[in-house]
Amino acid sequence: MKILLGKVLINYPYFAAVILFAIGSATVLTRSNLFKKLIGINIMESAIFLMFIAAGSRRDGVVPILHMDDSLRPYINPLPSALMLTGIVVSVSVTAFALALIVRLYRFYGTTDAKRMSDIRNGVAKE
Amino acid sequence: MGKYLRLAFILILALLTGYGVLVTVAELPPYGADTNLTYNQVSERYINGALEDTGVPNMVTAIVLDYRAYDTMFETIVLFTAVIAVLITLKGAQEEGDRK
Amino acid sequence: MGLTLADYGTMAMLFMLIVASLAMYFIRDLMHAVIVYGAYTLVMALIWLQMNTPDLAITEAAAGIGMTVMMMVVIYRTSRKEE
Amino acid sequence: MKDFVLRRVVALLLPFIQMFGIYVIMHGHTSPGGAFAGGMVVGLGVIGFSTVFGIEQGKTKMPEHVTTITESYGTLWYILMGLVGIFKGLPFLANKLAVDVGVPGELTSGGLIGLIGVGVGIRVASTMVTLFFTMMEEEA
Amino acid sequence: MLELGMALFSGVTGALVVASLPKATERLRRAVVLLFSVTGMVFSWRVAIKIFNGGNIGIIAQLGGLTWSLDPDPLGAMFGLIASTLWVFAAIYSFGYMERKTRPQTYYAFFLISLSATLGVAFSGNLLALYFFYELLTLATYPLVIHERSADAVKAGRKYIIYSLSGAAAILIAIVLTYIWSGKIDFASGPILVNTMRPGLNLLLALFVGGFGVKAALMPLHRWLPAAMVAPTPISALLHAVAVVYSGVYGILRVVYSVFGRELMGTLSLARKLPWVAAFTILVGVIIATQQDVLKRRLAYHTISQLSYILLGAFTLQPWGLGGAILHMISYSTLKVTLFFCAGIIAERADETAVSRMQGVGWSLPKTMIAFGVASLGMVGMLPLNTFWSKYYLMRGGVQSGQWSLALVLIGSGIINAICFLPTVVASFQGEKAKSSGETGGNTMLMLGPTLCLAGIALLIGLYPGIVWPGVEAVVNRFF
Amino acid sequence: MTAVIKTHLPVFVVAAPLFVSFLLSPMARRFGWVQSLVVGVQGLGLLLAVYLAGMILKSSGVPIIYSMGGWPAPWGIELWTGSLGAFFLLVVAGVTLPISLYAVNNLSDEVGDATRSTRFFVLYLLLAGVLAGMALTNDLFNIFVLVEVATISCCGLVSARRGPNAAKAAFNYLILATLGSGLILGGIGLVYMITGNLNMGFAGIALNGVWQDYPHVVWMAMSFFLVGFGVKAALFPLHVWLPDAHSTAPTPASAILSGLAVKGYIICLVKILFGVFEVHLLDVFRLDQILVLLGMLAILAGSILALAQGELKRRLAFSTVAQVGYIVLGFGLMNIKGVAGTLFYLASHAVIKSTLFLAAGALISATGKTHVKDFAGVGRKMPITMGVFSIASLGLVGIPLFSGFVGKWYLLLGSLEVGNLTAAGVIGIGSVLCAIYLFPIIRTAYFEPAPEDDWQDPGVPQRLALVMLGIAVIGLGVLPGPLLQLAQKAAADLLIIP
Repeated sequence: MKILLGKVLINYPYFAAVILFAIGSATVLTRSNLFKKLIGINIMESAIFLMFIAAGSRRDGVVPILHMDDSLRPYINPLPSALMLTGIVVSVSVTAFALALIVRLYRFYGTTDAKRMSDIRNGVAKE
Repeated sequence: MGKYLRLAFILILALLTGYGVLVTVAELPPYGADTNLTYNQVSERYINGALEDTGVPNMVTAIVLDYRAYDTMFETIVLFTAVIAVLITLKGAQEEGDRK
Repeated sequence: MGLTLADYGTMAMLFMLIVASLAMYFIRDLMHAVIVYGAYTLVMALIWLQMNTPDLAITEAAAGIGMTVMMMVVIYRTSRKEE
Repeated sequence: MKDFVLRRVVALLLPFIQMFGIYVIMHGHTSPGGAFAGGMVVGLGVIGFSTVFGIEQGKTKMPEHVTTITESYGTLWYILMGLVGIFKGLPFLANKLAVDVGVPGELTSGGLIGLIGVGVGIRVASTMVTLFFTMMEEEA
Repeated sequence: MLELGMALFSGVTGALVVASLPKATERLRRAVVLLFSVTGMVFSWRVAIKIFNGGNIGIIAQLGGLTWSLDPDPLGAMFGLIASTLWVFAAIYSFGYMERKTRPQTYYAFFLISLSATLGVAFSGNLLALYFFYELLTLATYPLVIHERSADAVKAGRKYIIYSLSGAAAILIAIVLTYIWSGKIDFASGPILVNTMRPGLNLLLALFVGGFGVKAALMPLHRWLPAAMVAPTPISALLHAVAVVYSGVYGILRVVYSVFGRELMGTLSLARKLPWVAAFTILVGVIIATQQDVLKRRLAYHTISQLSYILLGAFTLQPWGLGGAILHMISYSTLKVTLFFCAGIIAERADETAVSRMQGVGWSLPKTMIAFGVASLGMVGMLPLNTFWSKYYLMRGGVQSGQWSLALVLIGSGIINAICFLPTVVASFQGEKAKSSGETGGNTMLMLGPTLCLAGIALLIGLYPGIVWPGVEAVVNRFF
Repeated sequence: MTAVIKTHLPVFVVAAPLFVSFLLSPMARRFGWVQSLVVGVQGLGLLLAVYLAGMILKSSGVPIIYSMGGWPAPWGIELWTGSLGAFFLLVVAGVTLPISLYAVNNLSDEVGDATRSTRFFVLYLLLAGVLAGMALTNDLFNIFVLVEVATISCCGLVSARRGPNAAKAAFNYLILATLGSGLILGGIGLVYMITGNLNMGFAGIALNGVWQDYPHVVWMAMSFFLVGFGVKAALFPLHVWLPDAHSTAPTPASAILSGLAVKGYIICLVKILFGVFEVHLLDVFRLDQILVLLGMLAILAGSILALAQGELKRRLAFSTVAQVGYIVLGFGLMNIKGVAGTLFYLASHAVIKSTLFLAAGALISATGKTHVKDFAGVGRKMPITMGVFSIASLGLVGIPLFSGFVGKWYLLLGSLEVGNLTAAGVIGIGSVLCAIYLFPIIRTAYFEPAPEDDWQDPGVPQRLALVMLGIAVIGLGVLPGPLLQLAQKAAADLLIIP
């Protein structure tokens, strides 16, 4: 157990990523407000980004931009950063689209709460 | 009763997942070490060959816009898709009789 | 492999992230939650900087601000309170 | 918003914000940042301007028919740049091999990368603006 | 080749013609139906004669990445012959019966498609083709079952489809298992599984018998059959006494003799229990039949009982048993169709469906009731009728297989059969003349003709069993 | 010129729909041009796909590898046109063409005016291009990006339908699908961490060397992929978003979502499972059995839920849940017959389900009714629509000589070859249940008296689309030839059997 925890401590960014992921998905799944769901999605995705970047990082590394003079220290792995640039764009797109959907839902239901919406819908169905 | 059962089920599931995740995290290659498995021929080429290959000193840009330009093409397409989706969602989507 | 001072700094920032995300879970006022989200993205950008990826940091900062603005706009136009 | 100071400051800052954004776009391959971040900055500049001066004013800066075209053709630009490689008898999206100009490390280096970046930047900026305007719009 | 194709496609072609003439007069439609069913019959006869004389006709097609083959052997030819012959009678009977019913076009179209499907089942040369036509038969007869469109009919149709498709699913699984274990599925080269000794054969047999047993109304899979009696009478007669149920019976015969082969069957523990399942169905079916008041339901349960005669004969795995089974297929079908036709006439002309209120019907419908009486006697197994011979051979088969008690079951069932039908016949000639429109009138002859004709044929076969013997012999020689 | 096209064929197949989709948005005013461009590029795509598949078949499965930007495999992204890719490409191109034909002049009811319809077509073409990309890609991160584009365009297509229900469904879909993509990205991250490669082939090789040191990581990555793609592909317990989304979407969107999008995710999952983890690891971690179990569960639950639905499109949507079960089950069988069968089943279900949705859409828009029981007598008034619907239903049930049967036959062969009688039984029960929930629709349509309303078959392009699909259902059942061959080759490639 101690060894396990020691290893977890060494891998603290991954651990933080896992916790953030858990909080994010909990927000998505348990909060009924649509904004909260959206924020949860964003937290979750940034947790994954964190994991990726941590995977490419190294303690003695430097910024992966070529410096003619500073070639003694190693560069960090540039690939995860490149991937996560794409990832950020993706999460921006999803957020924008989800916001648009929220606006449209609000226009109809007058609320941004999923539970209220289904209540209203069932009420409408009963009438 | 059903509520407690459900709670217990969720709790057990969460504990199991948590333990699994903990073990996985502990098992991953140590963070920040230079022995990481990601430092292989792939990143080697990106770090040492970027300038020669692409003429770009910023390796991230070299990867984004040259080595993996295909991904970036789809990245811009994601944005494009999102814009079109937003427009189709908000413009003229109301039907008559909608209430506010 | 021991942990260096930089690591403890990163840890602190990660801790801030976790606190911020928990805050976003619990805060009822959506506008406040979104403001916390803006702070969250900024801390995230700092972490990227700490991990030597300035490209990502700049993008994250820009995207974070953009998204926060968008969310604020939408919340401003819809409802502020979580029910 | 009617606040005089705010209006003046924004009016003054706007060119600089845009310039910074364009700088980030153009120098994406030599320094941190890139087309996406730069385009975002440009777009946010316009957004800031229209929050302060009103949507109508903002729309005159970037009318809808312009954003429609920049969005679509900005993305199309990427594929066209990719096709340059094919016209030169190289694979799709070949950059440096297709057009090799400039010394490594300078602005013109990297073949088509700069051009692609400009396209992506324009496209991201117009995306942000479109998103903002669409969200701010009254009932359709 | 040509005969096979003509026999097979006459039904479908006829259906297409009928369907493409929505505004045709009734007379024209009848002519078309008669033409194509007679074509089907003639060519099935030609196929059968060729096959009985040792000829060989086969079509093999590669469709859907799989091999489909049509290659009738004597057993299949015999089934095709029975079905297509009775089809012509049923067609003529339908002309009378459908006179005042609605939607004749749909009726005749699916009637003819069913002919093709039945002949396909009969002529199929491998398990896949058998399966295909078996499914096609289900789908083609479904519209006939729900022809009345009443709530009852729809419910019965639902039951029918669910039972049949479940059975078909079991058969498909069984076919795939057979294919995996033996690598072939065609019947021509002897029993498929003959060299396959492995665990799981009992399960395979159970799947096959369960699957085909649905259509053969083997208890406890019989429940769809009484429900499906809401169909028009010619359909009840033809499909639920001959075509559909016989396709199930035929499938089981195929499984026993062409898939497993009698040697292998003899070694399976399940195979030794199957005669008793059949015996159980025989007794229980007929006992339930005596309890039914509605004539058609009584006939339905009786069908369930009688089908198991055939299965029992087949399960004895003896030449006499098989011969008896084939003979019973012939004789039973003629008699049962007669019974159903009579029931239909009674229901149409005397407007009576309950057995308990049949007093006096005989006076108003004498010819019908005489035919009914003849057929009833046949069901008991009286001498001048064909079933006497078939029951005799069945008993002989049972005795030959060393199971004396099977013969006792048959005798017992004959007695219960007598209780089941003879009182009705006697009662119908008692009391006053019932209210009835009599046996005259425009279309009655169209119904009465086939009925009497079939009763005559039954008598004829009973008096001269030799006329069907070559066919039965050919079938038995094929497998023994 | 032809030589150039031949060399760059994989790129053109992916890029052509995308290229056209960027052209459309500014020319919304000339809606006629938009439509002809869409149909034209889909036709071109079909031609190219057929040609590519022919090349693959002729070279008996030797893959065409195209390095993007000239960077070879571990550094750049490559398009790997193997048998599986060509197969799925053919399916995508073959199904998207009729669907786009169906959408011609037929969107104003459900989507709106020319501008909105143009945007609908843009999203549609993006989805088509991305699905083609999914067929060909051989890079883990590329899969993620493609999946993301597909998700957003799917949700966009759903929300293109006017009214609030579609927006609600689209939001739920978007949130759950993004949750799924998060998991997928997490899985990719884990794989990248322990292999250092994103190219699937190289990652597979690297993983083979190191997996014993990281068993939990491998297990975690596998479950991430399974759950992530499971959410997107509506694998049974994770299907909650599907019925709403697929039943509220505009008709052509329902067709492509149910017919193709779901399959695209499954193909991606399969590529990752079989390409990165490979058969050996799947065997070690018992993932095959999990797949079979999930498949059986999905078949039974999906069919029973479909039975309970009264609305036509919802019933079809739940039927998709069940059919996904068949496909997943087949991949879990891990033998060549099972996998080839499941691939063929995937293709035939793509055709059949699009047909069913298109026909259902035509029925609903002609009659204005949605409930299964309301279509009494439609069969006579709308002979083409209902005829094609019946053909597709028979195909889905698995009547011989319709396309569903060939797939089911091989699925049964595969499951019985590994001795899994339960799976075979569930497949059988599934087709019976399928008949129970589809046949009543046909019965009411043909055998019940029609009301006096004036219901008519849809317009010429729609009828053409329906007939094309109907012919495909029968054609695949009668002459599956090349497609089946391709599926068998693809199965052999996946299972690494020479």
